[in-house]
Amino acid sequence: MPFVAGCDVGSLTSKAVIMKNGKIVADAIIKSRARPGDSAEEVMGEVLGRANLTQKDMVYCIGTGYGRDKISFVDESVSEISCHGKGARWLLPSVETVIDIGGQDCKTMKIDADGNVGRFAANDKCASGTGRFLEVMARVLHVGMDELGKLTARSRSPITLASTCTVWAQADVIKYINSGVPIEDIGAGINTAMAARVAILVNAVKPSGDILMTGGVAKNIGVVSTLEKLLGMKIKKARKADPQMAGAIGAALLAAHKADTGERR
Amino acid sequence: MIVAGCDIGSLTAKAVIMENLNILSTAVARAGTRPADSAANVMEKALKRAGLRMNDISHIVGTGYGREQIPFVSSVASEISCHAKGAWHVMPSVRMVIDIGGQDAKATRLDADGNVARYIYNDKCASGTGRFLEVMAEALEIPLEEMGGVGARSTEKLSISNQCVIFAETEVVSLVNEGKETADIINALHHALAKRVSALARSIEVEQDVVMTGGVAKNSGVFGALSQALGIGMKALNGVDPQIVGAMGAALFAAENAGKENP
Amino acid sequence: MDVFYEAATRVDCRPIMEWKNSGRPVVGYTCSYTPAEIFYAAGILPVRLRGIETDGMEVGDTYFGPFICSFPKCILQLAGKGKFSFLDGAIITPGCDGMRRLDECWRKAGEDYEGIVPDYFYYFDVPHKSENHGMDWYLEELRLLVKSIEDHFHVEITDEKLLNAIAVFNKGRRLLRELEDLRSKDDVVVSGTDAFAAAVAGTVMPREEYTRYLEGWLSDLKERKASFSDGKKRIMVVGSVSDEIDLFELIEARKTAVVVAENLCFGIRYEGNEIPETGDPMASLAAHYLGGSVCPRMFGKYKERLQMLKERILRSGADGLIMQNIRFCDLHGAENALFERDLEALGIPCLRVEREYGPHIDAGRMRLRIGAFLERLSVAGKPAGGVQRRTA
Amino acid sequence: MRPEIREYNYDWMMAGTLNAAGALANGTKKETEMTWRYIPYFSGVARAFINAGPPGIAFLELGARYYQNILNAHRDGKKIAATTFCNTPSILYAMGVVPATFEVLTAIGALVWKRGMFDYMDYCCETGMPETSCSSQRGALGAVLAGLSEKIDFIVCDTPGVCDTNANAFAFASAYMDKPFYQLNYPSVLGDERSQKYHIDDYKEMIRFIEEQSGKKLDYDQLGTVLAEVDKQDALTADMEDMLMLTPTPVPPIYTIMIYAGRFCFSGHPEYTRLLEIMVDTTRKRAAAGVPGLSAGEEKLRVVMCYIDHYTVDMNFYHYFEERGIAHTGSILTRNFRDGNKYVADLPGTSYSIDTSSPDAMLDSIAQMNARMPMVRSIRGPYDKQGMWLEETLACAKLYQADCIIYNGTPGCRNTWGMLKPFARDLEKHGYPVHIMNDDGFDDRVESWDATRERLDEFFNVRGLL
Ligand SMILES: Nc1ncnc2c1ncn2[C@@H]1O[C@H](COP(=O)(O)OP(=O)(O)O)[C@@H](O)[C@H]1O
Ligand SMILES: Nc1ncnc2c1ncn2[C@@H]1O[C@H](COP(=O)(O)OP(=O)(O)O)[C@@H](O)[C@H]1O
Ligand code: SF4
Ligand code: SF4
Ligand code: SF4
Repeated sequence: MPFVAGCDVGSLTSKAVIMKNGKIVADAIIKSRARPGDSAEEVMGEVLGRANLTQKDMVYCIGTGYGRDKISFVDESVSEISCHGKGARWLLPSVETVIDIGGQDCKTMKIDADGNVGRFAANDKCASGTGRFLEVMARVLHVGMDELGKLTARSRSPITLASTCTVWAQADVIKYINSGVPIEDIGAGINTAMAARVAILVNAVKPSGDILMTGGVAKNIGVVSTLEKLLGMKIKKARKADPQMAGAIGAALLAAHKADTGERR
Repeated sequence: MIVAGCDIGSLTAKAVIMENLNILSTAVARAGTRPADSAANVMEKALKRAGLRMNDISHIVGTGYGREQIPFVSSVASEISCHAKGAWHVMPSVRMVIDIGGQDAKATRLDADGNVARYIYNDKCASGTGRFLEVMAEALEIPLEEMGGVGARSTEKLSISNQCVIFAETEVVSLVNEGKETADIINALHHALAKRVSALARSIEVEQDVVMTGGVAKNSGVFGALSQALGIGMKALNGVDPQIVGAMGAALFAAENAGKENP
Repeated sequence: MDVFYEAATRVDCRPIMEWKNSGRPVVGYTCSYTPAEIFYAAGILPVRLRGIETDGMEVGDTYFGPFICSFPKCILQLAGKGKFSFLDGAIITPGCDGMRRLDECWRKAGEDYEGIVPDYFYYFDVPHKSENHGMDWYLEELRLLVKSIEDHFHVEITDEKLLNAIAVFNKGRRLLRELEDLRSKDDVVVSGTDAFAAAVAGTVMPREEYTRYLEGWLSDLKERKASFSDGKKRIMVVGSVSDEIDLFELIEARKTAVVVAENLCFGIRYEGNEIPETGDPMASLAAHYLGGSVCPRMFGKYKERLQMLKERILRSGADGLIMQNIRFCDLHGAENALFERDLEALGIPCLRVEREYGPHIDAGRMRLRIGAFLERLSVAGKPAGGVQRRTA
Repeated sequence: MRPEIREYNYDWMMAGTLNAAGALANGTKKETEMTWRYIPYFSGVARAFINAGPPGIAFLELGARYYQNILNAHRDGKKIAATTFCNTPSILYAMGVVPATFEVLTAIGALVWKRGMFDYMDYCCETGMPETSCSSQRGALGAVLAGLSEKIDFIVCDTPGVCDTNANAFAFASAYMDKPFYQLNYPSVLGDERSQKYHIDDYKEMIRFIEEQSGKKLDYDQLGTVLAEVDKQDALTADMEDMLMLTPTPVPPIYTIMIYAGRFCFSGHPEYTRLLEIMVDTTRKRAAAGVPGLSAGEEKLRVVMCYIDHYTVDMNFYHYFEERGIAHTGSILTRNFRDGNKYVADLPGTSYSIDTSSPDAMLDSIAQMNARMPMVRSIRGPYDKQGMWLEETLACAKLYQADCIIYNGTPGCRNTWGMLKPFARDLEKHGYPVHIMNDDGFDDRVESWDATRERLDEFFNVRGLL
């Protein structure tokens, strides 16, 4: 049976997945390098190593993510919106609405029973609806990404933050730190600002059915729980794999489809 | 009489100790999360260099972002006033001070007596600030101090148009992808920043002489690009580190205040 | 085609400079509510002002505030950089708030940059309604405009000259209409990028020269066999003011889409509505330019515009709509949202994006959104229950 | 939008809160304690008004009545018209229609709620209104679009030609909810014969529209009564203005908002006349007794707001002025541009007068008055043209002896931000220090009050004003 691969080169992290018969054989995630070509080589090398395979064993390989056009070894590249749709469906077959927040973009989409994307909306406004916003803020607060998410649960009165600008919000954050506001209240305020921005986008596509979050920010429990409050809906947990891998998984699934329909190289 | 100025910025903390309008010592240190600690730290450094103790200082004025949190100051003054004061002290012919720090950029016009006539901050975006360069330096994996030098080696003209720091970062990444030279990208960044700041300065009308203060003034690439964008050769503040001008202005205010208190 | 591309992508393109160098005046205008015929009748070349070829915003940002759309800012930028030095006049229209503040900003910039404000600088006050007194007001504005052109440029604008100008412009309208028809066929013989370049060129080139080229090009096109539409998705572009050829290139770059129509004020939007070549020319111009009401600055006419859009979708056989608005353009931003709501309900896929203008556009982000939209269209196939195309 | 917010009718919530606050002044101590608990977020604001004495209490009652009218409209067989603050509600009162003015509703919401109008503002964006649009409409509009307010019946808007983002909000509402829409539209000039005629033609058509929508003919007797009331109100406002001119002024900063909020809600309505009477009376007494307008006691500085005020939680902006000894001599919203008012002397042709001698005269009067409501009067044309923003601001700054001029607005205001930099530059050339506030008057997420305050402090210090 053929092996297929998906490689998702994001702005912050690069992910690769090898699949066979709809199951993950191996996956890998690395921090993205300055050049996407390098990131792709590295993460693919890593995942091939783990699976003990070579590039030649891949019948079909699809690239996605921000750097998808710079990957030399793929057969095709597909937008991450489509890949996340497919990947989300695989992670949770009942899903109808997908929220994908990566490093520099936030998208929400409706998908059909095959994981094909229907209506979608993406954040065009400000960097504050992106994972990068959280990273910058976490650094100002001197906490890790994991920990930032946990602050929401500990906070009693979150600060309100200008959700319109990362850098200016940073100025406000520094002000709050200086005036001795508890770190959990600041962190919660940051997560809330992010969630508020995402909620607007989610509602723009009229969410229905089961909702799943993919992309790295899905791991921020503060953003997720606040978003649930704002939407008044539950966000499902993906158990089959790390939600950050959804794009790469979707790419691999699309690759499998191509392989099945005989479009092998 | 010995006085001091202490400028706690978003990125760095600065201290200047002066006696009879002469600088005894200066210090610059990276600012931590707590302004009080940063202030104590940088002040200690400056005192040590001057061979003095806190008790020797008769008056200290604080300025900068964290000015309200410095425990040992006698009074505080805004950065606008301090940068103007410092620059005017060094060069009385100055009519405009452009201060680019980590968090904001400001243009200030002075009258012939060194009083602030008008000033303006960067618009709601951070793309005209030092943070812009910091983020880019990080993305390009190159030390901040080297940006000016590297940018000078540019041969190809590129342009970076995104006004947002975060989005501009992705623009930079895509230039890297396209195989563009780091020197050219950095040069483009300097010009992008200079154009934004020049719009700021021009909207309150530029008048000669113009000097640049704040940490970014140390970046020769930005200095050159800004001169070009303003269409006016900016003057260098001879022999004074532009980054400490704010702290120096604060020290000068301290001298004035101390003078008033014990004539 | 080269002529069109040159005219569409260069501020000081050859046709303008040739006109200028022959000693005839050139006047710029900012918005499609200005009747170009009046200038033509006065022997003046009307040139629609644009913001292409800017590589910074330092002049624009000096006078405009931070929350203003980048289109007028780019125009000011070019003005400040002396790129409009060929203008003998400029007409400022309150198309939208950003645009009308170009009046103050340009004049004030003129205090700092010498010689950037044309001698003839005119504020043309277009009302926001086309009924009764609105129309009267506009008509009177037209008369005042004519009078002031006559006074300033020492010319006489007679009804005869106006009717002649209308006839000349109508010819162009007919040709553009033909181009539209070609693009509506099942086999599209022209790329959207080419067609748009041709439309944009029409807003800056001397009209007779333009129609000549257009006529020649159209007859070539009619001979063409090659199809641009094979297996591609048919796209219509709507929204904020756009004269950006690159945007169309971006859409067509992946060779999975062809732009078959647009509803943009630089594009082919007034086609069809020819202006009567007899009768009172001023009244006809007013009825056409103000009564046309195709842009959201005419508040309260959403239903009419939706209807018009539906007809255009039907005619062009568009599979999907790309709705863009320049950041801070509330008018198109809000209307795009309404269009999206109402068209998606009919099964017509829509992509709504916010962006910067032209040279400041973020190509990477646009590419992702457009790419994903085209992928969506390719799985979706023909919209189920959507508008069935009227066969040409 | 948070699900819990969807559970409350917005108008009812506001009416309840304002009612409770208004009743506080007369309650027993125990009742008062109860009420404070009932309206915790509003307590800062409510205290501010209650401390302002009888006018403040009258104002709270008026606010409550405003919401109550909206709530009762349909029960009472009246139609509700959504409209803008610069469209005088007096005509609606004359025609038996209940106004719902978006900007006023947003401002009150921003003052009353702890979370401001954030949820409603954001909801508005979810429906597709651009986030970059003016927050002053977006708040109330969000509640309306979410179906949380009393249903509106039709829309009359008068900002086309003056403010796109405002006009656009109403056009959007009309298209989104499929409600009848009429726009009054203003040319870019003011004071010449042509534009005067345009105002009247346009206004007459608006009246026809309202007649059609409400099913009631305009009753000229009723209009006469309303205009007579407006006449009184104008005279009272002029008295307030005169007292604002005194140095030190006996008028507390918070009174300025009451002057215009009252006008935007109840122009031509006797309730507003009563409020003004109480205000004039109280202020006169203060003046006579030598009680300064500022709680700081000393008046150190006089400010003209060349645009709007800052309305977020707890009246921070007004307290700030009080505490620092800064006299607030009114904003662009405070003045009515009635003939004979002192500040219009320098602005020929840009004022109106009221004539109730005949139906036509009445129509002309109200049309011309409407065309001179705040903003539609002074920011319709290029700012440096006759009678427009620059001349008006300078005239006021001179007359009110301002030491400096402050701009505050919203990032959504394309119209003023489009010309603000050159405008400020020109004002500076006339010798006035100008401060541009970078916040959003209705949404303090854009800039926290702390940051706004710091910038204000800095301005006053650096420019040597305080
Ligand atoms: N363990 C974690 N906990 C919380 N958030 C995380 C974690 N790991 C990553 N993130 C968030 O995910 C973002 C990166 O998401 P990712 O999908 O990898 O982006 P991209 O695909 O653009 O590279 C980071 O900016 C960060 O905000
Ligand atoms: N040696 C250097 N060379 C070039 N740029 C520098 C150097 N040191 C600091 N900078 C720039 O100066 C900025 C900090 O300026 P500074 O005036 O210290 O800011 P703040 O007062 O806000 O802390 C940094 O963001 C960086 O861009
Ligand atoms: S406001 Fe901030 S986050 Fe937004 S575009 Fe500007 S720098 Fe970027
Ligand atoms: S979109 Fe409308 S208002 Fe804007 S420039 Fe075009 S025609 Fe004018
Ligand atoms: S001018 Fe500005 S603040 Fe006033 S109504 Fe318009 S958008 Fe709102």
